[in-house]
Amino acid sequence: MSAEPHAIETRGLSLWYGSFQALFDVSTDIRSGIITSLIGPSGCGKTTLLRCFNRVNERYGNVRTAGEIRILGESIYDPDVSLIELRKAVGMVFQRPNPLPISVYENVVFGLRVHTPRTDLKRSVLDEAVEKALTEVGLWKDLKDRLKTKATGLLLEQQQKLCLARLLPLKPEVILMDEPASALDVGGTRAIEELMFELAGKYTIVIVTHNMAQARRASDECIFMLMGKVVEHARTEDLFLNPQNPKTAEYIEGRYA
Amino acid sequence: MSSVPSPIRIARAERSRAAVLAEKALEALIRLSGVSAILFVAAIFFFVLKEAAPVLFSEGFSLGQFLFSTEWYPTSANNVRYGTFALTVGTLSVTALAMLIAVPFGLGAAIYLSEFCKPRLRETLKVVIELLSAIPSVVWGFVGLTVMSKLIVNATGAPVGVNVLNGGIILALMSVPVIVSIGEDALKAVPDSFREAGVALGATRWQLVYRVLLPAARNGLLAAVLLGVGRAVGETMAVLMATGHAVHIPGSLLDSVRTLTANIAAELGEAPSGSDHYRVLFLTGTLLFLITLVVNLTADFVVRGIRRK
Amino acid sequence: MARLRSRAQLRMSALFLAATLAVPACGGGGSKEAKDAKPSNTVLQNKGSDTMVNVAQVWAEEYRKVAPNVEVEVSGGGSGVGIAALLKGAVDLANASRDIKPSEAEQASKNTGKSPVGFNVGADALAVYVHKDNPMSEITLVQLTDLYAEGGKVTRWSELGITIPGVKDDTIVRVSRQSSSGTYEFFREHALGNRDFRLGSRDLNGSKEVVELVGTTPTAIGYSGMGYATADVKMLKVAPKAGAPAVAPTIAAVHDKSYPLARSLHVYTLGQPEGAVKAYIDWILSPAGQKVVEDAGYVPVAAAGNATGALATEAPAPGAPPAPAAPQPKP
Amino acid sequence: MAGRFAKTPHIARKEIAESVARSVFGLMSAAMIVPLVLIVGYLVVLAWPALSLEFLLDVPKRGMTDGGIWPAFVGTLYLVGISLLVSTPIGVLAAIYLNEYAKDNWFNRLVNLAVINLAGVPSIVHALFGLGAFVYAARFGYSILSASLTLAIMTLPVIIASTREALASVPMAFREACWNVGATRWQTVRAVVLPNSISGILTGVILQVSRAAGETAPVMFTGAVFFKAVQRGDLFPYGLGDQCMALSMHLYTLATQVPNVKEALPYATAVVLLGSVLLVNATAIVLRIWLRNRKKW
Amino acid sequence: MTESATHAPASPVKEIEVSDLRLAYGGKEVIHGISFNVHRNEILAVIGPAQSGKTSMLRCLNRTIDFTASASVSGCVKVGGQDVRAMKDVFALRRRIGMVAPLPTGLPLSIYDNVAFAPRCSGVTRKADLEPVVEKCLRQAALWDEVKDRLDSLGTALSGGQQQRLTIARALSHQPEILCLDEFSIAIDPVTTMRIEDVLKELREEITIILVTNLTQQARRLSDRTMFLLEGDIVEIDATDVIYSGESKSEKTRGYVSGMFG
Repeated sequence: MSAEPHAIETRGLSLWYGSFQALFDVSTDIRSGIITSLIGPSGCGKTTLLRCFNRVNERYGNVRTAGEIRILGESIYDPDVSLIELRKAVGMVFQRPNPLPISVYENVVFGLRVHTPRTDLKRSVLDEAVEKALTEVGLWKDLKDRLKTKATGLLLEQQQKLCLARLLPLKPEVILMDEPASALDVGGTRAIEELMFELAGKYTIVIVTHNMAQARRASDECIFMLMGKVVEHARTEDLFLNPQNPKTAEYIEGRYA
Repeated sequence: MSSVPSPIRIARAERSRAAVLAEKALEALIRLSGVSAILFVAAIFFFVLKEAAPVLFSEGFSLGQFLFSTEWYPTSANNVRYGTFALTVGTLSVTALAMLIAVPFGLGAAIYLSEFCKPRLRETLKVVIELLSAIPSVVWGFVGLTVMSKLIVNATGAPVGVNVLNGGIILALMSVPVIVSIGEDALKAVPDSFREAGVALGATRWQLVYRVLLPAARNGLLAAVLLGVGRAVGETMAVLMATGHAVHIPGSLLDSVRTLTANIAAELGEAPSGSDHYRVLFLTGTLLFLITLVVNLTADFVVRGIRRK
Repeated sequence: MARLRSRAQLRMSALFLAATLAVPACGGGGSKEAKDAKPSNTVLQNKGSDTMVNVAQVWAEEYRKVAPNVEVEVSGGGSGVGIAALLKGAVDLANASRDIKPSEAEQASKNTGKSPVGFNVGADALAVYVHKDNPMSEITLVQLTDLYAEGGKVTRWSELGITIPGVKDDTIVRVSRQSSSGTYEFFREHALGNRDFRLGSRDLNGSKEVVELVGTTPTAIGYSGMGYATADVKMLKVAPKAGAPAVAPTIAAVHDKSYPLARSLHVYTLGQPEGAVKAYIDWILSPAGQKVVEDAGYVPVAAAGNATGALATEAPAPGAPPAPAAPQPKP
Repeated sequence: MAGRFAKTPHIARKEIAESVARSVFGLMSAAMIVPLVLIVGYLVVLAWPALSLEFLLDVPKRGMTDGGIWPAFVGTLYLVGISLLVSTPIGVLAAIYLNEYAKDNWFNRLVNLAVINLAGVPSIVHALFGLGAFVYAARFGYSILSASLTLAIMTLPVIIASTREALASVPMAFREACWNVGATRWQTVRAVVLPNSISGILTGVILQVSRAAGETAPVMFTGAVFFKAVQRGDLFPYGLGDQCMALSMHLYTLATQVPNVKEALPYATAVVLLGSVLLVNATAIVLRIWLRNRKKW
Repeated sequence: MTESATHAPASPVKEIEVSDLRLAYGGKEVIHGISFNVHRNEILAVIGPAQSGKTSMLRCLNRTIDFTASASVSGCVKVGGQDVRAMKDVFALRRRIGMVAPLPTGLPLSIYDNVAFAPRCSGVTRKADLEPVVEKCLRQAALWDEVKDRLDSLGTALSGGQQQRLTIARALSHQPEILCLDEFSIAIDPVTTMRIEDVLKELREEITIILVTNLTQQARRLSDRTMFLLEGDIVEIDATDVIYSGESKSEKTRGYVSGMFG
């Protein structure tokens, strides 16, 4: 765990897709070691903001940003930042479970293979990493005999857990989750939420959700966004019970989705 | 039905009988056109086989000789022999060489287009590939006959520039666009979520390609290669003009060969209809039809393999 | 307000489709009208020998100037194909660089009740070509057989005592024609004594291709009509057998039949020609038509006939007047 | 100072591997531009002395050793036009069937396979088919009609494929919206699907033109002739039952049969053929881009 | 539906009767035999977390489920007393049920044509007949004032909120007896949502409305009765007041409504 009080800090962050501005002057601090949820109606920029933290949104050509993001005290837009190293430290779980079309085992060690020279990858190291990661997400018991099966054939819930498990061998500081439960049923949602509780403390977790109930249940702090701006950032209880901004109040009353 | 009086309700009109009937007729026409492809394929097979069939039962013709003899003397004055083995080998050698060149280039270009290239450049390259695939085969043949054969003679010192090498290069150029465009489709069909997952784990593009995309798109890429083979096997005018047209099992790349397709094209015009020679050419056509049928079915099967997953 | 976007769109697309479709449709329809406008247009179908196709083409081209309302469609394919098409009544005139076979004539009368009638329209010498740098100047039919025929043993120029300057590998590149052309059959019959060709020769599709390949390949040998000669090749003198004098393929040598690979060129019709067909043949046999033959590098029948009279009798043409006296065609 | 996210030597090596891969694949792609440019350039340079409007409009002269290509050019127009007339309606309707009507069952999978196979049948087999079916069995003889029909069947898959692609690009939501208000399949197709895929259909038609114009083998044995005497610039020299000259076959003829032809003539013929085909293709590409940019959703 | 079926407050007219409806996609059952009725002129809200089968259920009502090849349906759905699966003219059925999808879908036609599309499909072609319908429907959907001067412009060019109202106008254009809205507010702004909610309140006077929503508060604001659907089963169906009173029968319902899961 890092010593910094804030795992992520943004200062005056604006972002454009082509000529469309998706984020307006976002300045916010996300505390280390807790779960922070980003909520807001669709199109409010919460996913965009999340994708800035590991710069994965730059895959789409026409993205332009201004302002600053510091993760663990380092500005991630510095020219000497290697995206590969950044993404090693900032892992991401996506809306739809996206295990790679290779075996369960290879999925878990994919990150290791990518980040470590081949000579350092002894079989025993890999085996150990797989067991540790799968145990941590509670899949080891179910999957230890099926490590060679293709990961895309698992149940959705298992797939999503696997997507989380494959981040762990890289020892990330921050885990970003983009509506991780939206493709799952009620049971799967609950399982993922429980997993988040267990991982919180070891990792800084930022989760995007459109499900207010989930935000309320599963996060320590909430950031409410609207039209690309941060409207309110507060402890979850405070935000839901005592919203400072009338727009927040309207939203949590369910006036709009 | 409209028992509840309502302010917005107006009388419901019925569509006129004529309109309904016209629609029915049109739909029948659509269905007919839809199945026409089956009819055409069946008709092609039927007519080609129909012209070929009598020779199968004629005296002095043996299927074994047809398939496995290298002696092609369709008009001999005293001993007519119809052996297409050398022609088959000719087709295979030219196709194999073409694939040897076209597959790495085609797949490499497909990977570049789908994974490495900026959208603008991709559009441009796709236009180039489309134009390349639009060049008529007779123009390719002409290029083989004039340009390529001179180049080959100058470069290798071979006595004759129209040979396996020439045909192979021309065919490679002709089948590369097929391989690129279908290969690119196959790579594009790999869900973006896989790429996203890889990128988010810090993989470089190249790692992404060989660790994730190639395994995931394996079947589609195989289909691309197969369709490239189909194109090469079936090509006629280009090989007719570029391979030198010798009934001969090639010993080197610089030997001239004759392919099944070129043989038909060269001799069909001069084989009086109804003669055995004419029918044997149709039989060769049937053989070609079956070969490409198998190649295409395999390609389709391979592609559908991935879709099912 | 009720301007209907969907309708407008459909209409636009329909218009475009109609336009695309209408162009060729007009073409098809228009051609009929155009035909109607010049009602006397006659189409003659002429098919056959590849050797003669170029001559036949110039005939068609020139005859158009004489008789603008006669269109001649010329296609090649080979003597056999031309005759086969004639026997089915599919063409009006068949060109052949060989005589019609008795079996073919029989089939014609069986099919149509008419027997084919042949006209001798010229003569050709089948020349043996080598590269211009090849020191060889004459060849015997025996050597040709050793070279070309099945079982023949000669594969290198050195075996014939020839050294080609600047060539390391003197393997002979045999150039031939595809197996159903009249030229191929004539060569087989007259040069190889009806033995089959040895496989592995480059069997090219056109007489010109043969000469061009020989012209670019120092070690090549090939055969083709004498009309196809270019500056890059030379024609060998041919001796009927070893020791006999070799004769060059010249007009005179064709006339006196001293060149062993001379052949006459025929046009066949089904039954005695009438009307436009007759006029066309008359014109072919006239000096204007025969000049075409001469310009194409072949031997005109008039000269041949004058010289010996032999070639003209080869295919008796009852309806055809002797060439010099041919009546002028009526335009 | 090296930041927390600075490159490690391992990453640096990976990045080198990546740029090597990028360059190799890039070169492979570039390798495709080279032959296109070289071939077109080479042909144009050699053809240059003969290229003129007169070359296009004039008839072949002096045993085809001189003059122009008009009868062949106009013959190709005939063949392409008539084949288009046949294959467009069938192809478009077939695509509508496959994309809008066909349920996913064994029969329609068979239809799909048939389309794929039709596209894969070698052109020489199409030629055999045309000869057996149209010339002999249907008794159309060697004629423009036989050749065009052969071309039509041969190019049918081109139209079907691109029309299908165009139809499939119309979002499903539009169809569902129509079905939800009780429109029949055809009403849906007519009102929403067809108008919005017309660009793709046109592209397919244009591609069919270019494919048909370049084909040689199928017309060589069904309706194209070595030579036919035609007036210079005559737009309607042929009837349906006549044979005609075709540009592709004319090129083949000039390259292999005609002696002592002016050097530039076959090259110029190749350039006209290639030029028309590429021009038609380029039109399709431009049209596609233009229409895509003004798409309405 | 018979002429005698008049409004009887005591026993509401059953506009839709669903009994033992099962639906499977390629062998995987997603709706496990549900039965419920929809009363005439009520707003029935259907709530439940994602993947509960809400949308699939709607598609069974107007048989657009037929377009999904892998779907197999059993059980009985009656609309106006008629079994929908026995109906020959499925198009007429769809004209009786207006359907509004989650994402606004203006057809790529003019605004006018969007609304006139359905009447035209059923054979109304005269301008004099169409124009009043178009105007009426656009007014009902609270869109008329915004677009009356540009009926020629493209429906797809409108903003998301306007397109959603256009979709509602289109759904009303064939004078349906039933209107189904499937998470209509998912992609539109709060102001439009409120306007559409007002529209629905007015429409309730004339037609029956089924409102599928994942916003429990929206269901509470609008509906007469609420049905809670969870993983293909009906947990509870009751008057909205009861469901939200915190005294509903099922613990699951209470949990869901108060945001404990889903």
